Amino acid sequence: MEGNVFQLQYALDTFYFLVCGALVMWMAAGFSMLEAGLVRSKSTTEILTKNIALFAISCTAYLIVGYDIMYDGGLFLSGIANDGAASADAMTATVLKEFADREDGFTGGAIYSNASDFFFQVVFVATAMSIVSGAVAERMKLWAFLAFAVVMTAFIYPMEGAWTWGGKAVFGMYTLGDLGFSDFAGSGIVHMAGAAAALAGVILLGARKGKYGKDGKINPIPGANLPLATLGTFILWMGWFGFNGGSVLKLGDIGNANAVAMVFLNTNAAAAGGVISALILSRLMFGKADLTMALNGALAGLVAITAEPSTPTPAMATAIGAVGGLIVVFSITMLDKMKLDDPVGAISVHGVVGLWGLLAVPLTNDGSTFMGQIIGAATIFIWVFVTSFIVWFVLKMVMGIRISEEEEYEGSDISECGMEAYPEFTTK
Amino acid sequence: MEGNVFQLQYALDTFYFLVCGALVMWMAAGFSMLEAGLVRSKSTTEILTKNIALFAISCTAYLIVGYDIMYDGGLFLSGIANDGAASADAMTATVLKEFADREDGFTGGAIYSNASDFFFQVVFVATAMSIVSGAVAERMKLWAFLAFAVVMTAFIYPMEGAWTWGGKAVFGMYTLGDLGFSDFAGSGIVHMAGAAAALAGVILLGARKGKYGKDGKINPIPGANLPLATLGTFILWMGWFGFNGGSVLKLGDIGNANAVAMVFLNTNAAAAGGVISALILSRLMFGKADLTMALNGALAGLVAITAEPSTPTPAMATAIGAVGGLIVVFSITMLDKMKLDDPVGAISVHGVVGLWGLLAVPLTNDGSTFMGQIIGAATIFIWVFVTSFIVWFVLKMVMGIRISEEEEYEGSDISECGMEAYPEFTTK
Amino acid sequence: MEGNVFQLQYALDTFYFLVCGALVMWMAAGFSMLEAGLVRSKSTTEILTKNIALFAISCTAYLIVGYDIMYDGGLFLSGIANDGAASADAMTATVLKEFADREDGFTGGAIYSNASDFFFQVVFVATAMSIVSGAVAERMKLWAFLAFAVVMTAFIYPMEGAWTWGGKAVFGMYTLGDLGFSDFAGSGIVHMAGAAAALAGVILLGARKGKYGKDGKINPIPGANLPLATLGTFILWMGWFGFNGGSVLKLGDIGNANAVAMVFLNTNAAAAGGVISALILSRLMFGKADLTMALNGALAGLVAITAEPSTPTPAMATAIGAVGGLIVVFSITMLDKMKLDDPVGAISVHGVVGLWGLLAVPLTNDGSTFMGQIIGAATIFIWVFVTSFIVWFVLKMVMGIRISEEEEYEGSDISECGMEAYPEFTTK
Amino acid sequence: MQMITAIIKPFKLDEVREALSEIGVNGITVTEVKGFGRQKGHTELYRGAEYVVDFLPKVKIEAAVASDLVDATIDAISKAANTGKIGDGKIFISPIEQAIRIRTGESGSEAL
Amino acid sequence: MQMITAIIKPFKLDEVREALSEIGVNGITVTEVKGFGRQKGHTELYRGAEYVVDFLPKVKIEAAVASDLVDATIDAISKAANTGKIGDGKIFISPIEQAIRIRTGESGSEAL
Amino acid sequence: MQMITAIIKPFKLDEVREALSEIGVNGITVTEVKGFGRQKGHTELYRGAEYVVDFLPKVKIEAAVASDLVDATIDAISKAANTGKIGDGKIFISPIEQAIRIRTGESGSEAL
Ligand SMILES: Nc1ncnc2c1ncn2[C@@H]1O[C@H](COP(=O)(O)OP(=O)(O)O)[C@@H](O)[C@H]1O
Ligand SMILES: Nc1ncnc2c1ncn2[C@@H]1O[C@H](COP(=O)(O)OP(=O)(O)O)[C@@H](O)[C@H]1O
Ligand SMILES: Nc1ncnc2c1ncn2[C@@H]1O[C@H](COP(=O)(O)OP(=O)(O)O)[C@@H](O)[C@H]1O
Repeated sequence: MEGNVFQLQYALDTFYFLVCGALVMWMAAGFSMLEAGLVRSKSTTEILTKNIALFAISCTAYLIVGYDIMYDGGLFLSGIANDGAASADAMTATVLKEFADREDGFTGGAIYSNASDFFFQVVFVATAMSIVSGAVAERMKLWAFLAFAVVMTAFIYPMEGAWTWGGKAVFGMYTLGDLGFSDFAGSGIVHMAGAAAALAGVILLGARKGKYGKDGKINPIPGANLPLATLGTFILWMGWFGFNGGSVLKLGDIGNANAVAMVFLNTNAAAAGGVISALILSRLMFGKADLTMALNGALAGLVAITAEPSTPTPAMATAIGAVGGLIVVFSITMLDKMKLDDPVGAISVHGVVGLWGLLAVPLTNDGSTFMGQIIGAATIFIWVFVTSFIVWFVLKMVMGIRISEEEEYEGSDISECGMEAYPEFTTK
Repeated sequence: MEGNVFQLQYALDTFYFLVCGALVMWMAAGFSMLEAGLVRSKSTTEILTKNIALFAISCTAYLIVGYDIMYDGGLFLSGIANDGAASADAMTATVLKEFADREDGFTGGAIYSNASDFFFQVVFVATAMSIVSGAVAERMKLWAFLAFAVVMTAFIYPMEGAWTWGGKAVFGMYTLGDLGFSDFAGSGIVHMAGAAAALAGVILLGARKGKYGKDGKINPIPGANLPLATLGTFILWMGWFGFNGGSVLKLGDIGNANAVAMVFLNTNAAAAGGVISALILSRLMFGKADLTMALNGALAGLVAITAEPSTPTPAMATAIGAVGGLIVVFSITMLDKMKLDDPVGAISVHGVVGLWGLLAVPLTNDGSTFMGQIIGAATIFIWVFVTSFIVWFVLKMVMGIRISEEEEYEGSDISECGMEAYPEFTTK
Repeated sequence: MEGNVFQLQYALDTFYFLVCGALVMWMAAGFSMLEAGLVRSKSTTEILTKNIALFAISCTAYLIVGYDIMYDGGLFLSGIANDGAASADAMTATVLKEFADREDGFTGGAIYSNASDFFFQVVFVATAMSIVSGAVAERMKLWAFLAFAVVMTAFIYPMEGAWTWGGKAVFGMYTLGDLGFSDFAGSGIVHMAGAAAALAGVILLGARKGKYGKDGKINPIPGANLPLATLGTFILWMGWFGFNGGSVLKLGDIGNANAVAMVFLNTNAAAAGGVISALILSRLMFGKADLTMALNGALAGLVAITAEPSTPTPAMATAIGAVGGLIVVFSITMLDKMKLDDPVGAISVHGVVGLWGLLAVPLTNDGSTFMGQIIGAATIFIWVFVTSFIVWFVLKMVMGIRISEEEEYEGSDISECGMEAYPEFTTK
Repeated sequence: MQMITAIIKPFKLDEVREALSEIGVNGITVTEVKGFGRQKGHTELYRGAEYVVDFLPKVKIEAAVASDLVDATIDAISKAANTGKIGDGKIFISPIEQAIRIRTGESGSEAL
Repeated sequence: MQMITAIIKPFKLDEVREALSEIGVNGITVTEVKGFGRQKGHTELYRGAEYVVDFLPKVKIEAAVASDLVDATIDAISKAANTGKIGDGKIFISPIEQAIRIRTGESGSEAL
Repeated sequence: MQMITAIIKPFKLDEVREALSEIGVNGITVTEVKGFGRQKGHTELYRGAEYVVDFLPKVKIEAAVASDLVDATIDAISKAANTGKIGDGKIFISPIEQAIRIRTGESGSEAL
């Protein structure tokens, strides 16, 4: 009888992971739509191709080797069936024994299916990689990008993931957790990491032709399809409930269930705060209600709260998100002044605001320290930026990372994919 | 041991609320896409901005004060963490005691996280507000609309919500529940309420320039993007499972689980009925299969069943939805004759059919009375219509609610947001 | 107390079905977007109308009679309320007795709400029917198609469903299950069946005007909106977690929860494999990264794993999906050579790869045999193809199934629905 | 025979077409064009950076008319398209040597 | 040198282009236009209200040709664009005083 | 008065417009057109089948100018639109008999 209660808890916690994982997987569609909406129509097929391909590559590379590097999950997930036991029955017996043997049987850490854990983890990798595609859009070669995706998801991300959520020491030198580093669902580990890789790419790649004129003039390159960009933002907002909500890691007792609920509430509140502040700020700064800033504001709110969505009060969560919304507007205009061309604002949303998210943790979470957060942020940023820079650089030497000027003018759709995204709608 | 069963039930019921809440949140994307698809391209950026902003405002205003008005949830949700207890452990103990003390411990009303309750409730507010944006599209000033959104979600909706789901007496005069008023998931409380606010706005605002010609001629203004409108409808259909399904309020025992399942089944059946009847009727009346009517038919079916999705048989649910589909076609053509310009059909779908939904409750639910439904409907409608009218009127005096004729001709996108939704696709 | 554990299991399993069912319902949106993206703009309104109407028809026809044919569920689902008991309490008592009486009370087959079962099953019917609409797009009459939908979902599909998942003998002759036929979630029963009906329609209908030139020249007819097609693919990918994940049929104990998790993992892995192989193959064969092939590759991977997502290792699942991705590229080019015009590739994705899925089952599942798979595949294909052919043929005689040449040139949107999908974006 | 080409504001198209019908000009060809002239474009905004959209949407109407209809045509367009505001547009008259109706092969003013 | 302007049905474009290539007209400029003439538009429907779309999609072809090619050009277009149904379109011939190839500065029929 | 019609590469539009402004041509009308000439189109691919897109996007500029400005206009366009690569486009000069400003009724070169 008690065993059955454990069985139910295992089942419920597994299901919770799967549902949250499916929501995070859905974020891949969100990034695709956001990016497809914010590029020009002539680069749309290519950005869509990048997005679906990077998701597939992330899933495969992390399955083969990434999960093993990060959590010792076995190459090719060997032994994941039946959580390593010989049969389903044997597994059930083992799991029940584990429950029974430990002191805090029911209220201890979640015991759930390894397969559901992998499923939840793998979609995070894809999220990190999706951040990159937007920033380098409209000018990077498709296959160079995909080659980078292999290295990023098989190696670069799993390494820093191992140091943080994996609990391993950084090159045997120091352990971030011990220093008071805390990143609940990955403002730094996932988002800032993706942005660091993107930044390295953008620096090596240069801006889109015509984006920056003489005398520091910025020529806007409007996105072709704002409804798509808005849809993408809503998809991401929804998926984020899985992203943060699943990161509580257990649902199946009162304390944890309530924690999951608080995370949902705060995640939503922060996104709302980000929209409002970004919209008002853009109205004040530019005189108009800039939709793209409101969308970035929503994402900024979400990134900001991701490092710690469980401890703030709802009002505090709204404020953390709102600050994120302000930062993102300033950051986007600043990067443009620095001629770092990021068509979708990924570096600002995920990188700059990701850092803000990390730094806001100690405000409400006693278990973390400012010093720990700074060292953690620096570790992640330096590792990802430097390794990414090297990989991009090698790719640049070997195969080139940028399409030719003429191809860029014609649009990467024709040169890379041979087909137009909207063949009937543009005279081009 | 028994405590653990209670813990699991609490966790399961909390999770059920969160999943349903996430589905309802997703409806915000549905409204955005539906509305963006049914307006002209030159008003698309602005309607998208309204939609994401109204969602953010709803979440924030309801968090600050609305939830307190409606359910005494505390200003700023104070004390929502740990359901008001000092710590997670204390909360667990309190909750377990509550379960143990009550007679019908396991099968009584759901005991679940307050945070999940707020999360579920807050997305309903946003739904009500989303209804308004579509009806006033293409001609209302952005900031006047957002100002209205604040009042609507902080005050107007929470007041009538308090009288209905909140169980409070209407200005201390009469209590709707006692009169046999029943509105399961909000055909009236949410949908008709939104439509009443929209109607007040539409009356004060007037029709879009050129919609109605001389001699009562109706000039159709086709929506720019029907795939988006269809996507929006599907999103709403999906989200409605959360809307109605979550309104059972408990999942965690056999009786309630089965009730939730019936609600899913009937919700789907009613939507299907609405599509079929609206499509056939539009074929008969107009000679062609009008897609926009089929889409409105689906939503009408959903609105119609929302007042009582648990008691009808599946065949009855299909019929209730099908009648909704018929009503909506007639209502849309009728409103056009009355020169009430509603670009997306929101007043018909949510208002007229919402009333039908309320009136259909006594057909299958003995606990409700026709009189109760009528008084309830009148109370909600009058309250929301009158207060909304006043607010719109004050806004009209203070800042104006309508953009200038020239701005309307150029499109609200340029005047309000400064940017086009599809800059490369229209020669404009 | 033990009863409460059973109650929770019932509730959890019911909820699991509902969540999975909602995800499968969501696939209807996926098919709509995929198809709307891959047809020309002048046929878009019509394909959207077909999609929402076929979903509504499927739900209604299966409710009235289909579920009864397939599972003896009662005409009009009579008696589905309270699982046939007089009241919720009586039902609870009956269910608890059933749990208590059986030997493997807690770990036996799932006991869950009949209503949730119907909800899960009904969305599968719609999936099968959705496959058809894409293949016959741009030239089939709307109302002929809808008439076919009624027969398909009320009769043709339920019959073969009864022989497979329903466990009934094929015309009293042989029982597929006894022959070692196994189709976990419907590579054959749902996907190949839909493709067989589509193939019959395509043969009788002929190709779109201008698709095939003289001397076997193939004139590509590019889809109008590739972001929509990509969105549709992502929606289908997400929905497939419900499709396959729900087909484990039980979640509520350790063994089954782990099985569900493996199914999620493998479903995702196979889709990823399909994308990668289709993209690389199309790059090698055509010289460019064909996005539409990558999208079809994802779906091919999903179809391929659907017949058995629980027994393969993750690496094996990736491989099964990858083979699906290769097959689909060859099949699409082959069908074009045979002048079978399938605008979205439905016959290849669901039919040819569906067969591959069935044949791959014995590789990892000892309970199935190659002979059983072949006999099963033949039974399904012959039944559906022949009956569909007859129905299409009768429709052709009675009302005609193809729009006139002139209507096709003008686009089916105007002739069938009277309205354009994108009135402002095309000069047409 | 002359070709009358008018550049007008888009929202005046229907009025102009009706005015032309009234005087017996039954065929016209319409093109969506972008105009640049005295009338100023508007400013748009995107992610904090402003830019001027110089070109304004205009509609070009071409009507081939027999010589005796030229003055009436100019008159009809001038009246119907006039709003009195800058940017109302222009009318250009140019010669045509020949016109042919493809369907019948008719030529000259028969073909119009 | 003359400018041959033809308004034709859109689906005839490829045939016309090929016919012109055959007689040695190797350069043309094509514009999507909307035509109004004897051929009637169609009715559309939106949410219960009907409206007539008066303008029909047409394609305008412009080819500058040397004087000796004018007749052949007219002939080729007339044949290729003819369906015998109303709305087949028109051909207009108008004078050009000069033509210049931007790349090389060549002028006259050299430039075509 | 003459009508100067130029077919140019789209990305040269801004430069040409500026060049014209400089010499005092303040009004132009621009149309998006598709060109067919010596410059070859490109190949696209869709689901395994290739097809050639023959027509290239071009921009047509029309400027009515007083006779004394004709040469300067041709010159300005020729220079600004030149890339030296095939497909740079053409300039055609044709007569206009009259020009009218709709707003004021002015005619002749006053109207430009
Ligand atoms: N010289 C010209 N050649 C060709 N088109 C012209 C010329 N001048 C003006 N246009 C067209 O006429 C339109 C209106 O001209 P504009 O100078 O803005 O106002 P107005 O017609 O009141 O003088 C312009 O947008 C342009 O399309
Ligand atoms: N007088 C005209 N001036 C300019 N274009 C014309 C004229 N008359 C007809 N057209 C163009 O030719 C097209 C075909 O003309 P229409 O009268 O419909 O048929 P037909 O060519 O058979 O006489 C019209 O749609 C319009 O674009
Ligand atoms: N005879 C012609 N009549 C009208 N337009 C022409 C003619 N020849 C060329 N064009 C236009 O000029 C453009 C450029 O011509 P093309 O022959 O490709 O190169 P180039 O200008 O270098 O000679 C074409 O795309 C077409 O739009």
